[in-house]
Parts: sequence; structure tokens; C-alpha cells
Amino acid sequence: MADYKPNEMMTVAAARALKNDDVCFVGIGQPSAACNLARLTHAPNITLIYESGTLATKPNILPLSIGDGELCETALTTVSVPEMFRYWLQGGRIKVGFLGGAQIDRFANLNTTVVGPYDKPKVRLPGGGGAPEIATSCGEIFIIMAQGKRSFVDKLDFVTSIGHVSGGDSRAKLGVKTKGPTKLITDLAMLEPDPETKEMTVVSIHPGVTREQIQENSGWPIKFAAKVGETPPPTQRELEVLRDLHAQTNRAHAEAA
Amino acid sequence: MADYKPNEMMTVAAARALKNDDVCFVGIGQPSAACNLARLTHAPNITLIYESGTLATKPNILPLSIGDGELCETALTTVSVPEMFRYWLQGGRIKVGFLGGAQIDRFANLNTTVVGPYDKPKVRLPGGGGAPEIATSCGEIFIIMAQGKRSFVDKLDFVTSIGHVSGGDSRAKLGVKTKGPTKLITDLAMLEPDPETKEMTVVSIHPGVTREQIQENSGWPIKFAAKVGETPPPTQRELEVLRDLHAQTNRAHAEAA
Amino acid sequence: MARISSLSEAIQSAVRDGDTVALEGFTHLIPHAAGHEIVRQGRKELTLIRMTPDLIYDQLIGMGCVSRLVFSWGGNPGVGSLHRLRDAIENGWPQKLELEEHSHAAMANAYEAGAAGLPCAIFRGYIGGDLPKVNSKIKRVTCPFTGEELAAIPAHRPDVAVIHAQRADKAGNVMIEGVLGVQKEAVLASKRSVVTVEEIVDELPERSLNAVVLPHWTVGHVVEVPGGAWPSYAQGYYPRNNGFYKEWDAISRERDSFHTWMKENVLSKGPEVFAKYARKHRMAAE
Amino acid sequence: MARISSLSEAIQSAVRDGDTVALEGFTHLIPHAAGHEIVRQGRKELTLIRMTPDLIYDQLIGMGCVSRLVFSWGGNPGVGSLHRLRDAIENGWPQKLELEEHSHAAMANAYEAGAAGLPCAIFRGYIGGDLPKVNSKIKRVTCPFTGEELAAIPAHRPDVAVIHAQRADKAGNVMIEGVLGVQKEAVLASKRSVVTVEEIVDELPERSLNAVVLPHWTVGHVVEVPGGAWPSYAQGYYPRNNGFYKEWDAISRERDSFHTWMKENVLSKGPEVFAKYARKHRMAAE
Repeated sequence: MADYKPNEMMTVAAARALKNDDVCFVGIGQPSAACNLARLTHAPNITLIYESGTLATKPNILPLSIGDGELCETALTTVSVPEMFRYWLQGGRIKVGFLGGAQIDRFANLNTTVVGPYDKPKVRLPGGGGAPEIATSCGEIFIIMAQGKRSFVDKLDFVTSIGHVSGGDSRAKLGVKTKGPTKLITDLAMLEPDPETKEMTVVSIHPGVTREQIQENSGWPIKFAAKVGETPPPTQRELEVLRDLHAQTNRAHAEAA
Repeated sequence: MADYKPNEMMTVAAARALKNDDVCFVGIGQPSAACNLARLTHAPNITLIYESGTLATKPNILPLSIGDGELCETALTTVSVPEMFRYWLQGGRIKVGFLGGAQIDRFANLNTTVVGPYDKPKVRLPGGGGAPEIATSCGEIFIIMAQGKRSFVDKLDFVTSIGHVSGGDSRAKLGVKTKGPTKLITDLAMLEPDPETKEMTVVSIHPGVTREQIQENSGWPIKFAAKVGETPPPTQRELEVLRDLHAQTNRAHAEAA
Repeated sequence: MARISSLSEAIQSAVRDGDTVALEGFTHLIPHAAGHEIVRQGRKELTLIRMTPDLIYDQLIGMGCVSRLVFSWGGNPGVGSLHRLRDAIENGWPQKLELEEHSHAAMANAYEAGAAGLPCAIFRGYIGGDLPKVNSKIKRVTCPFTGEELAAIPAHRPDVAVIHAQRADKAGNVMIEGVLGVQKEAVLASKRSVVTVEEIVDELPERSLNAVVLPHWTVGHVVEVPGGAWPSYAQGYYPRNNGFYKEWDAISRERDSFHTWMKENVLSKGPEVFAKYARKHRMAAE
Repeated sequence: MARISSLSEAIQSAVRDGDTVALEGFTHLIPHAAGHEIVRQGRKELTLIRMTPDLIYDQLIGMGCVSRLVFSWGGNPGVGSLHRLRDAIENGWPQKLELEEHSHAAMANAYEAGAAGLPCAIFRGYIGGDLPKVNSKIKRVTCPFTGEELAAIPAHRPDVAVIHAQRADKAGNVMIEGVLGVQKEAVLASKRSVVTVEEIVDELPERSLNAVVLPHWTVGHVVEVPGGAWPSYAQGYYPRNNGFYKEWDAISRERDSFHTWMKENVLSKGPEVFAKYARKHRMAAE
């Protein structure tokens, strides 16, 4: 088995969740790496959309920001940002939205706004950006986040974008027709919503990780599915492509400086 | 004085009403001829916009329809029709709108919908098209229409687009902030709204036309301003340019057949 | 997901009796060949939507395919009346035609809202005129910030959009250039779509970073029908045949002459007749 | 009406103390040179609007020009926090910063509505989250046809829009290509505007029949500032300097290092310093 980092396992697991015919709204960072890894391995025809307006883009290096020139140059076309949010996102044309955040709770609601009170924050985070409407307009949501007591919390300081709200049918009761978070991919495990309670539940554990580790890195008593699998480790090819993508990206970003 | 037709006088008089820095929403037919005559004579930098989305177009021949290729090829750029009606017309970026119609009343309200009752029309006309919002969104409106008892009527069968409504401040009371019809150019005379009553009032009579003729061709007792001028006849150059434009247009339209 | 097919397959699978269909085109790129195929396949009880119903709608109405029309300007541009449309409204021939009449601004906003997935559109319009008196779909909404009353209309959500475009690639990505009308919005607002194109190419030309493209996964059937917009035009391919628009006035004036023309030119022919109009001429932007 | 002028004239005449200003740019074409000129001219009590406030807003905030920020995502993309923005919010340094916080969808719709001359925008959004609890500008409107509750927000109507574009012609028609962001909408929504461009050319290139162009009569000041978007980029001219975005993290972390940098690179310099970043490289669409 190849030697790899938990972070690489997380990116690879996220990439595998994507299919060749998916239309995917991509955020910067881990989601962008996962989506492009999928495109460069098992899903060559996946459609990647960045909120800067680039439709069906095929970057050779990972963008540092959501609107790098590389995205536009390799896109089928680029639309204005109002059009992106109106015709494409709100229009219901995106199947999978990828989100991350600073804090997540057991129902996969996310906080990217503040740590502490809104009016007197301990840490002011960047804010919601596209997330509030990505969370409700995309067919389903994949969340990619490294685990830890500070990020997997019992109660969010601020609900920037909703997941399964307070569980059960509470999301649907708000009039939202999309599925919400169907996968939460961490550096330790894969979680999916319980069919009834909608609480995010461990369905697969990454190789070498224990249940105790997962619990220690979560701020609530974590649920495990009746049948928990082991995530297949990254293949040699997955690691090569991912590392190559990062290497090319680092070279390109250094050159530009 | 050159020999000319009443129709030519009408087009020339309408063209003269336009200024070099006007931004003008152009309808097909008489308005298009007038606007392009202005552009080819005293107003070379006039900005002409057709509702098909062509911004700042400079056609060499008159289009038969609102979206001929000639308009697009000679335009600064061409936007979608939703953008045209949202950003450009509703956005308040058009100074002068040009309208005509099948029927007009003394307050320059227009009917282009039906003759007779709406549900059982004697003559079904094409309908409003852009007119209802052109009438309220453009800074001011010029109307160009040949006179006659059937078109200059006491009461419209249908109000497709408003002028000064029932006169006085009735237009402003509807919440409309634009000026409405400031000029009505006919084949016999030029009319402008009375400052108080807003009834369209003859301010200038075309050469050789009598007050009686104007009255005979109107379905209501026509008002004349205290001081009524005589419209200067078309100049040789105006006629030449107009006829040349029409000749080129006819040649081009015949070729295309 | 785009599927490249023949015109008869595309219309058969996408357009059903009783459907709400938008064959759009604003002077430019009017899908005449696709409209003829709908006539040939004898569709009935259609609700047609279009800002500017012209010759192809006159033909569909005169052939008895249509029971309802949603529109804002119905005429032969620069020529005069649509005689078949008038005959249907004024005399109920060949059948009664129900109207839902709007302004251009309303129609454009309704398509835009449909493309944006909204249930309705709001805009500043319909002030003081009579259209709201004869169209119950026109309502008012109050701006919660200024108190201004705005016009509200339901979004257009056709069952099918039918458009013509210059080019598609083999994956079914469709590129439109020139006078754009509301075609992109019509396709995005519709459940299904048929796009006829002048040509299917290996790769779309690199026209602009912001070219108007409908990605393949937003498009239904893609059909190559060279000349398929004639007598309308395809920018970069062939000009509008203004002469035929003028001729149509005489052809369509009487029911008999109309039927004779339709029999000869539509019912007994196929989409291949459009090929003779197809050609490629120099483009302003090339 | 477009007027071609110098940057200092343009900012002097268009941007006043207390104004609401949108310096827009979505990664691409961020008007850094114009932002520096606002700092140099010492504007105060500005309300800044922007979807994605980044380095130039960090600089304006850190220099005490800003009392209020309307935004949806404030960070150094791919790098981390904006330290000057955080210092203002968390510690009130150099002055208290009032926030009006939105989502991207809300901001994009608010610009779109402003460009369209509407008082408000409606969209499907702000469902279930906490932003409506801390932003009183977020209201609800009921669709009169379906009963669906939609989010409503006031249109953005800035006093001034400041953008950077690739080219203008001598009449002041401005062409934008690539990642378009909300710049066209921002200019159309604003009372006044300043557009810096890489170059003023005799005639705009014939890029596309549907090129994104702001006609001269919709534009205020047009200023040639080659390199004026740096460290952001101008598609077709120079790439984004990702390295500087990373460096900014260290420069801006402490008040002292920030001030030193600003004094050296902004206060004691003029827009001509940007010229060294200007170059023209091959464009995908050329």
C-alpha cells in the first residue's frame, strides 16, 4: 500500500464520489482538488462549474482563487456572475455542490461566518459567499472537511448554510426540495445522513483509523452505521495524479509571483 | 422648393426632432427611416437601439424587421432581448422612444391591439410589442403617424400604451416619472402637449396644409397653439438622403428575395 | 443530455399533442424547418408561446395545430397582418384561438424568470394600459423596501423549446451568435428542447471567451438542418429573405392559396428542402 | 457620457467622502490602481460594496477610508484571512466597521436589479440560515401565482462604480472579456463611474457580435492605467500574481508592517507604478 497523508485520503475519497456525468459546482481548495482529480482519473467528462461564471472548465493547474484565468481559458464559455447564480445555480442545473466550512454540526449545517457572537466575534471568518444558496439549490451536497473538536461542534456559532437543519423532515418543511448533504468526507471517515434522523453517520472508515479517533475529533457523540466499511486506500495512480496536480499548481503559482 | 410627398415631410420633420447626442429606441417603418435620416444628416453620432438587442447600430439600408442582420453587423454590440428590456429600457438608459399606432387620441394614448371589442375584434392588429413599457420607460416619446379619421379618434378601442392618459397630471399620478409624448409628428403638422391640459396641440403646420385639413383628418376638435408656425419644407439634401436610403433598401430587399 | 437525431425523431419524441411549445427566434434564427415538421406530424391542441409570432406561427395556426397563443406582437414585420392568425381570432378558422396577450417586456421577463427557476417575474410595466384588463395573469407585487407597485407575471415554463442555432459540436454544445432574442432563456426554461443547427462541427470555433453557448447537458435533441431558419436568417450563413416575407402576404391572404402552398411546400416535402437556402457568407466578426 | 481623464482627476471628481462605492472585480480585473488613488486622496466614511472584498478593500479599510461594508465573502482567496478587515471588525481598528452581510446570490441579484432600474430583487434564497437574523435588509415577498415565499433585497444603487477593463476606444466604449463578474451591472447600477483600462485604442477589436461592451454614454471617467489590476489579472494582458496574494498575508498581519508597505508602495507613488506589470500575452480566444 502506498504511503499517503490523511488529507490525500480525504481528497481521493471525495473524488471517487463523483461520476462522469455529474455537473458540479466547485469551491476553492479541497473541493477543487477533488473535482479535478476525478476529472483526471475516472470521470473525464465531468462538468465543473466555478462560481466566477466558468462553465465546463478543465484547468491544468488548480486555481488559487475562484476566478483564475486558467479556469476561463479552459472553459466551454464564461457567463456573468448574475447569470451564474440565476440561470445556473437557482435554475436547478447543478447536480452536486461541494462545500466546506469552519464548523459543522451533526446535521451538516455549516458555519463560515464567525466564531463567537456575530456582533463581537472572536474570529471573523470570510462569510457565506455562495454557500447559502448552493446548499439549497444543488441537487445534493458533498462536504469535505478535516475533523477536529473545533470544527465538528455540538452547536454552531452561526448557521451560514443549512444541511439537514434539525434533522428528520425539518429541511423539507422549509420548502427546500433538494437532498442536502448526502456525503461528508473527512480525513478519517465517510459519513452519510441516517435515512430517518438525517444525522450524519459514519458509513466507512479510512484505513488505519479507529472509531475512537473519529469520536475524539468530534464535538458530539458520533453515530456509526450498522454496517461500517473500510475506505479503500488511494491507489498508486490516484496519488500520482493528485500529487502531480499539486506540484504543477505550486510551480505555476511560484512562477507568477 | 423641392417637390415632396406628405409622408416625406413627416419623416423629415421627425428626423429634425432628433439630436446628435440622443439615445433612441427605434421602431420599424417610419421611426426607423426618421432616425436613420437624422443619423445620415445632422445627427451623425445619434445612438440608435432596436429592441432586438442591437446597441448603437448604423444600418446602411433600412431593416424590414426589427432584427435584420444589417442591424447586428453594424452595431457596437448586440445583447439578449431580456437584457434589452431590463438593463436598457427599464434601466432608464433610453432618452427618446419612437412610437406609432393604428389609433391615437387627443392625449396621445395609442392603440395597436384591436379595432372593435377585444373579444370579438373587427380587425385584430399585431399588438403592443414593446410599446407599453417604451411609453413609460423612455425619457420622452415621439409619435409619428399619418392623420385620418380612422386613426385620430375621439376614443380608443383599446389602450395599448399610455400617453398623457386623461390629461393634466393623470400620467404622473400613475407613478410614471417620464415625460411621455412630447411630439406628435403627422403628415400635416407637428403637435405638442399643452403645458396644462396635456392635450396634443398643433404648434406647426406643414407647408401648404390648412387648419381645416388638419381638423378634417382628426376625430376630435383639434386645438391650435396661440402661436402656430410653419414647418420648414424638406431641404434638397434631406430629400436626397431619404430617397437614397429608401432606394438602397428596396434594392437590397429585392435582391434577397 | 443532448442527443443528435433526425428532425422527425426529435419532433416525435419531444413535442406531444396538447403541449406548450415555444418556437422562439427574434427575426433571426426562426426554426422554420422544425415548425414544418410539427405541421407534418399533425400535432393538435398546442399552446404556442412566442414574443413575435410570425410566418411559422401563421402556418401552424392555419393548419389547425394550435388552440392557444401566448404572445406580445403578432404580425408580418414590416409587411402587415398575419392573415391566418387574424382568421383564427376574428372568425375562429380553422379553430378558435385563445389568447394570452402580453407586452414584450413581460414576455422577455417571463422567459428570464423561467430560465432562472423562479415562479414569477417582477418588472416595472403595464402601467395604465388595457392589457391587464384582458389578461388575468398580470398581477401586482409591492416592493417591500420602497412601496412601489411592480407588475408580476408567471414565469414561462414551456414543455418544449424549439430553436435554430448556427452550430453545435458533436457533444451537443450549441453556439448562438448575433441577434440572440430569448432563445437561450427559452431552452433553459423548458422541460425538453429541440435545437436545429446549420452545422454540427467537431469543435465550436473559438469565437470569444464569453460566447453564448448552451452546454450539452441543458439541451435535448440536436438536429443538423442546413438552411433550417429560412426565410428567416442565420448570421454568418445566409441573409433574411425579405422578399418571401412580402410574398407571404399574398400566399396567406386566402384559405385556399394558403392550403395549396402548405401542401406543395410543407406536407409533401421534408427538411431537406431547406438545404438549398443554406450557404455561408462572410461574417462581420470574422 | 464618457470622459477620458487622468486617474487623480477621475477619482477627485467621482468619489466623495461618505459615498457608497463599489470597486468590483471577481478575482479578475480588480481595480487596484484606482483603489490606491482613493487611499492617496484620503477619502473618508465610505460605504464599500463588493461581493468579494479582498486585498484592495483590506487596504482601504486599514487606511481608515471605510465606515461600512456591504459584502458576501471577505477573504484572501486560497490564502486565508484579510487581517485589516478582521482587525476592523474584531477590534474596531482604525475605526469601527459596520457590516451589511449577504450571500453571493443576493449580491449578484442586487446588482442585477440595480442595473435593471428596479427597487428590489427577488430570488430563491436565504432559507433556514442565520444571515436574515443579522441583516434587516433581507425580507420576503410572496409569489402571487404559486404562493411561494421568495427572498427580497434592495437593489444596489451605488453612488460610484469603479472597475478595470481591458480596453476602451476613444469615444469611451469599454470592452470586457473573460471572467465578467458583476462589473457591467455595477456600472449600470451606479450614478457615476470610473473605468480604468489596460489601453485606449482607436477601435475596439471585432471580437464577437455579442461582445460585452459598456457604451460610452453609460460610462463616466475612462482612464488608461496599464497594469492597473495588478496583482489581480487582465485576461489577455497579464496573469494573476498569486505569489503577491500569499505575500499579502505577512504584509498585512501587523498594523506596522501594513503601514510601512502602504507608505512605500501607495502613498508615495502614483498610478504609473502599475505600468511595470502590464504586458500582453497570448489570449485563448485570439
